[in-house]
Amino acid sequence: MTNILNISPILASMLIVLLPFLAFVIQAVLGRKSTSGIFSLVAIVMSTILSGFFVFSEVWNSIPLHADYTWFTIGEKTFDIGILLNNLTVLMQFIVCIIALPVHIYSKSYMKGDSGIHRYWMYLSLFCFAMLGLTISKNLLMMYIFWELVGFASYLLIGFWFTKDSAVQANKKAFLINRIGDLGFLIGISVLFTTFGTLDIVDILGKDGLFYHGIIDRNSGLMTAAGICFFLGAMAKSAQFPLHLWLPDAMEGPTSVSSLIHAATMVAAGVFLLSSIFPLFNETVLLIIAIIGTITAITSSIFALAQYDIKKVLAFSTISQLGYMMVAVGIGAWDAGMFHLATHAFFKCLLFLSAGAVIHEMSHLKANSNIDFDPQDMRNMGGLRQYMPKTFVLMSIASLALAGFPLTSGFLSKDAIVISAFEWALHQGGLYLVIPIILVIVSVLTAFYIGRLIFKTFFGTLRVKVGHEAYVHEAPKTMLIPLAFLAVCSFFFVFSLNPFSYANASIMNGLYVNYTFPEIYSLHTIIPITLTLTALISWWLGYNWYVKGKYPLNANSKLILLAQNQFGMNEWMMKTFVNPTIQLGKISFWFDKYIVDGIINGTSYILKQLSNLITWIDKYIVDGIVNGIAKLVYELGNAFRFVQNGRLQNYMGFALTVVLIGIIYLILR
Amino acid sequence: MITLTHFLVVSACIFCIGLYTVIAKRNAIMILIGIELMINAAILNFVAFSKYDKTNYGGQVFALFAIVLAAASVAVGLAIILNVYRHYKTINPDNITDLRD
Amino acid sequence: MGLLSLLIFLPLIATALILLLPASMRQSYKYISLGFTVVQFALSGYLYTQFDNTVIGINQASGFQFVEQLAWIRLDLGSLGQLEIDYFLGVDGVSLPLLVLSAFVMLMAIGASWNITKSTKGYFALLMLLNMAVMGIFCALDFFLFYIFYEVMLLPLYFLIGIWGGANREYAAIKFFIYTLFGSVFMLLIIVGLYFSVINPETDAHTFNMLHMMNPNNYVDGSFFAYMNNYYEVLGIPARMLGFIVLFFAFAIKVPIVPLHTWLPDAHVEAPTPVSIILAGILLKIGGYGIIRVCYSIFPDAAADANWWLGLIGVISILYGALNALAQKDLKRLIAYSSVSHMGFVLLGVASLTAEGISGALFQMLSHGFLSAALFFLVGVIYDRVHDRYIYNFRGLASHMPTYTGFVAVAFFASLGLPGFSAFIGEAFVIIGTFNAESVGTGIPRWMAIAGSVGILLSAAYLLWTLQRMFFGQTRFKGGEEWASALTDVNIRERIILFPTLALALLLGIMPSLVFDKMNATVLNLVSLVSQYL
Amino acid sequence: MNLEVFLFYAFAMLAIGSALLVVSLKNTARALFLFFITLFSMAGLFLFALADFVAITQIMVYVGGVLILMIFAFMLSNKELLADLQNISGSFLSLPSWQSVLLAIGFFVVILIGLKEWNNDMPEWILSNIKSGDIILPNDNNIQQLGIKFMTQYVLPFEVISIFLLMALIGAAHLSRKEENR
Repeated sequence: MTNILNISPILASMLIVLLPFLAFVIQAVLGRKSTSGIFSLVAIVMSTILSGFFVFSEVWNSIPLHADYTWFTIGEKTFDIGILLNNLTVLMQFIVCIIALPVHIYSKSYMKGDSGIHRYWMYLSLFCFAMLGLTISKNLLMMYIFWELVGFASYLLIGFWFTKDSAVQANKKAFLINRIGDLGFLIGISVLFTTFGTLDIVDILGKDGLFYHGIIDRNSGLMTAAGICFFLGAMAKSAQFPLHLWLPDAMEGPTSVSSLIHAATMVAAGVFLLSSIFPLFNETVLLIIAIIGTITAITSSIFALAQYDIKKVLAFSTISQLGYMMVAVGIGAWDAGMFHLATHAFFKCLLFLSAGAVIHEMSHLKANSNIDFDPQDMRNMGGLRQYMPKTFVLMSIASLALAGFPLTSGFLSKDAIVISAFEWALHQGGLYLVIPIILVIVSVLTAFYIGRLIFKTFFGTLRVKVGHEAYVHEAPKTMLIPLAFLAVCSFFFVFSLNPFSYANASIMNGLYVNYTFPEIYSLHTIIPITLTLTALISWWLGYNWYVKGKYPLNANSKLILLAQNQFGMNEWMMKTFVNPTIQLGKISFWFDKYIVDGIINGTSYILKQLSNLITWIDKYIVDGIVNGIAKLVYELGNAFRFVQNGRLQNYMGFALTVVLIGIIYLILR
Repeated sequence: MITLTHFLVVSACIFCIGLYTVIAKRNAIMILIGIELMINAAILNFVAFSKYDKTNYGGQVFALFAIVLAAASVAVGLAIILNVYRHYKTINPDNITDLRD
Repeated sequence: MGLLSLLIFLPLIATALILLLPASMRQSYKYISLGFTVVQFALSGYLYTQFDNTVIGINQASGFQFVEQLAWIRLDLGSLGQLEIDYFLGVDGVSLPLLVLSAFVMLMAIGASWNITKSTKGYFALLMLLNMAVMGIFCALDFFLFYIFYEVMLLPLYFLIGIWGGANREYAAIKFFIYTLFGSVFMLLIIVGLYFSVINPETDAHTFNMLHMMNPNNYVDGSFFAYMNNYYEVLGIPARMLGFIVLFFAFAIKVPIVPLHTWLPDAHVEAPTPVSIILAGILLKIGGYGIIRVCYSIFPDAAADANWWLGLIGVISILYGALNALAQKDLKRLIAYSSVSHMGFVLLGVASLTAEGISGALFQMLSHGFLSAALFFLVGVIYDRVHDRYIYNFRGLASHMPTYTGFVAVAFFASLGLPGFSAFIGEAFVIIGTFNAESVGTGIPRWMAIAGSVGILLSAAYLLWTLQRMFFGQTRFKGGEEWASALTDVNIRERIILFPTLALALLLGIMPSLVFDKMNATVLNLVSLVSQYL
Repeated sequence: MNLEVFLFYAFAMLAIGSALLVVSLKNTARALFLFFITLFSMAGLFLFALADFVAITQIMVYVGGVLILMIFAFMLSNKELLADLQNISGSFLSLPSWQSVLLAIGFFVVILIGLKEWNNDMPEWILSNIKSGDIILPNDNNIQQLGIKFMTQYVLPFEVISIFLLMALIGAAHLSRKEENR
């Protein structure tokens, strides 16, 4: 096909990025006139086709390609727009396309009838543009630009229903927390720029790059700082503890958006970034990454246990899985991380979309009854299996994949991470073992909470009593087909022909990484079996608790409330960072108004008073002397006025008197 | 022997009386009389000095001139007084104070 | 008559024309102003296309383009020698973009003045006078000429704020005037000092030519500002450092820096919308331009010594301005404080003395010129309609005025540094350049870059918070139905003004080379000029 | 003391005494008649100065012209004048008469002092004329001499004076003319 159309992968990848942008522009220009989303759909379909046939198939497992176009020059440094196509980037791009496509189709019916749908399509295309651009950026500056644009698109989509206060709070929070990460990214870029004088990934990290010439000491403080800064960026975007707070709130956006952006693609960008620049990281940074990843995984799985909102469970689950990926990067097995990213993208997207279908129906139910209830609250659901059997099946497949059940894709990728973690920990020895053990616990918890979700939603009977069960029915075809597609992709055969070993997975081979630790074969059997067994036990427990109603715990116990509340981290965040900042702002304004400006106004007041004083002196003393003399002369003149009385004789008398005096003077002289 | 000094002393007396009249009298005609007195005093001086100037007779000539002028001045002065009287209905110079400030 | 003279004095013709026309033709004033400004903008565009990117500017007469040099004042001062003042104009990579920016912002300001009804004759005449002065400042290469334009600029602004301003306008106008005059009066002293220190090598006469002032060889040995044998001190500060500090403060008041910024919020809040646009779009740039053209070029040795402090002031301005903006409840005041914050980046970038930092700073000036002008215009839109701009009096404007909200959102995101818009390029390269400074050894530590980047975060915080408070949520106005009917969406005229502005911000964000290509050679020359003293 | 000296003193006393009476009388009519006496005695004094023609002219012009004129004027200003003359009262702002007296006496003293000084230092021409005997003697024909002088040496002043006199008379007539349009 390439020969027929003669499109080079570089050009194709550019088209892939630009098509959604074009759709965005057209949609933005048309505005409300176009609500069908046809431009976005066409764009993403074409992008997917291009990505599959002209880029992925061309570049995967063959020579990496890259191209540079001069962008601008500052001083003597030239910045390029570069496209880098290697296994990692084309894989990522393909994943984004292949996830975005079903989400688009799904949205078509899911968002039907929304008054702002034209905006929805616009934002969605913008997001696709940014995300696809991010994947193939060769230049870190360019990557940063797309990185922020992704955040911006996410901001727009979270706040899509902008009349809802919680939504606009959430999108502000998301953007600001992401901004913290962005600053890390920017500082990281600055470090690299000051060290290498360029931001080109190939020039820095490529086979002939500066990095391998050994000029730069990877363990230097500056490089550690750079690593931590980049990781900070990734932390924010990939919702790592403690910057994960925005993600649960981001569920305020439409569910289709959550599935695409906040489950499959954007949040994975952090992992992708770390994988792209992996050689930069030294031992210290990697250890930090691993530790943060572990903490994230365990805390958010605990939080997930106690959530009632169906989307929040999935959100915490996403965070927890992202923690897994981070651990994979941290232990040096970033190929496993990327593998998990790929598999996770599919089944998590599927989970969200299914949940979306459920919420969709519950909202219908709410709209058709007069009872006010939260359509996302699992406490109102139950027994939906009867009404939505297909959805139930599809969601179950996704849940199994999430829990890492054999034959699913999740089994392969999760095992890859856990096993590698054990191998790494055993190689390092000592306390490092805590990390893989925690990962196992997380795995069990994962199985439990996803089981809880399924049991609470689909088993039993509908808890909200409306008497209009008839309104709950299967999702429409346009929603089910994408779901089905994603469900197929959640099985092992998409990634590896061997259902029990990740070693043969094409992604793992494609992204081949030299591990720093030896392989331990026994683990490859022990771990999967352990994980599967524990998952089964947890499901049995969950079934007993939630379906059979033998719930042994107090739902209002402090611990559960605390977990539901994320250990009060949001409040703590508000108390420690947000409020003090606002307070600081107020204080500084007070300072500005009363001290800085006060000094100015005070000075002017003093000057005014001084000038008043001088005016007084001028008026009453300086001018007073002048006026006094004038007054004296006046009074004197007034006193002599009687001389001028018009009487001739008087004049004459005076004249003669003066003459007489004069003569006397002359005589006496 | 009547010396020049005698004449001069008499003339001084007449002059001072005229001066007093001019200043002190509240009647325009009396003022005119005062002026005449002073002129007469002057004429007396002219005449007295004339005695010592036989060649020119300057003193007597000018005495004559002065008499004539005095007559003219009286004529004009009286005309003025009459006019003033017509205008102000008084010839008391105290009441004619248009030059006052 | 050269192109630059034409550019400068075109508005003066407009002023004369407006003043000559009888009041019965008052409708024509705005069209006259608009026409002349359009011609001016076209002319500046022509200059832009004719500009040769390779010439290096700054301290060499041959590095300037469109040069016009005429002997202006020649006066024999006896024992003091010959007084030599030239009419000397020219542009280089620093001034050219600012020239284009000024013409553009003027165009915007005239567009924003369309509905002015209060004594239009004086208004447009003053506006055109201001236009002339601003153009002159960016072109003048003779210090005396520069100073004249600098002072001429104050007068129309004083009246524009003082007559056409808001409730507290006299206070603001006087505050603005005194502040600026305070700076420039001391500047005059330094100008005179420089005059007596510098001689024109060709004629051996003292000169006001700035380019001669930039050459150390032209200084008389032992004179007040001499490089060699200079033992002058004032209060223990060496004379050259003193000159630098005084000039710096003169321009820094304009920038403005903390703590000399308090005229800015008052002036902005009280000024009518077009004047706010000019203030933010052009006036603040004159400060930055002056620091580069005058402080750094004439006193490079002092600049090299003082740049740590400048960087510090820049960082303080960034953070302080941002924190203040966070506490504002008046939308216009918020934007005024955000200007303080954004202009802090300019100072930081210039202080970094790296090519990236200075280019970033210049770019930030341009970008802030467009964006703050657009922001003030946007504030003007709602103020025109309901005469209120208190943030908490509005809520949910997005549903009520969707297009307006769209413009506001774009302008907000552009000015908080969203990639793709010009502000991002400016801020990012200031941060990168500042970070790089320690490696180059210009004496700016890295923590300043990091502290500066916190300003980017804060700017996102206050702008997004405002967006949330004013535009999102359920629609609710303080003025109720009356406001709801008054608050119509942006009209055609406003769109015509806003769209090109934001499009330009976008264009520059995507193709920064449009500007960087013009200024690269100049910036490199500036860096080499200063860095030899490091 | 011979008769000449006695007569001189008598005429001097008469002139001074009558003049004093003129100024001290409140009745203007009486004063005017007393003024006759003064003028006569002045004419007598002129005789002692060997100016007989001047004395005659004095009597003719003054007594025959001026005084008659004054009496006419006095009578023309109507009789209210007489009442007006009665209430002579030194008003506050006017110069009280004692001041005038003081002034007059002051002048008199000054003149006397001047005379005394002058006596010690007579002008040169008087002394030389006395020495050369070029002085008028009682037996000289003064009138003839004056006539010759007027027509020769003093002809110009004489003519000027006549014209002046004419002007003064015309002026006086014009001034005292009754104006109808007032």
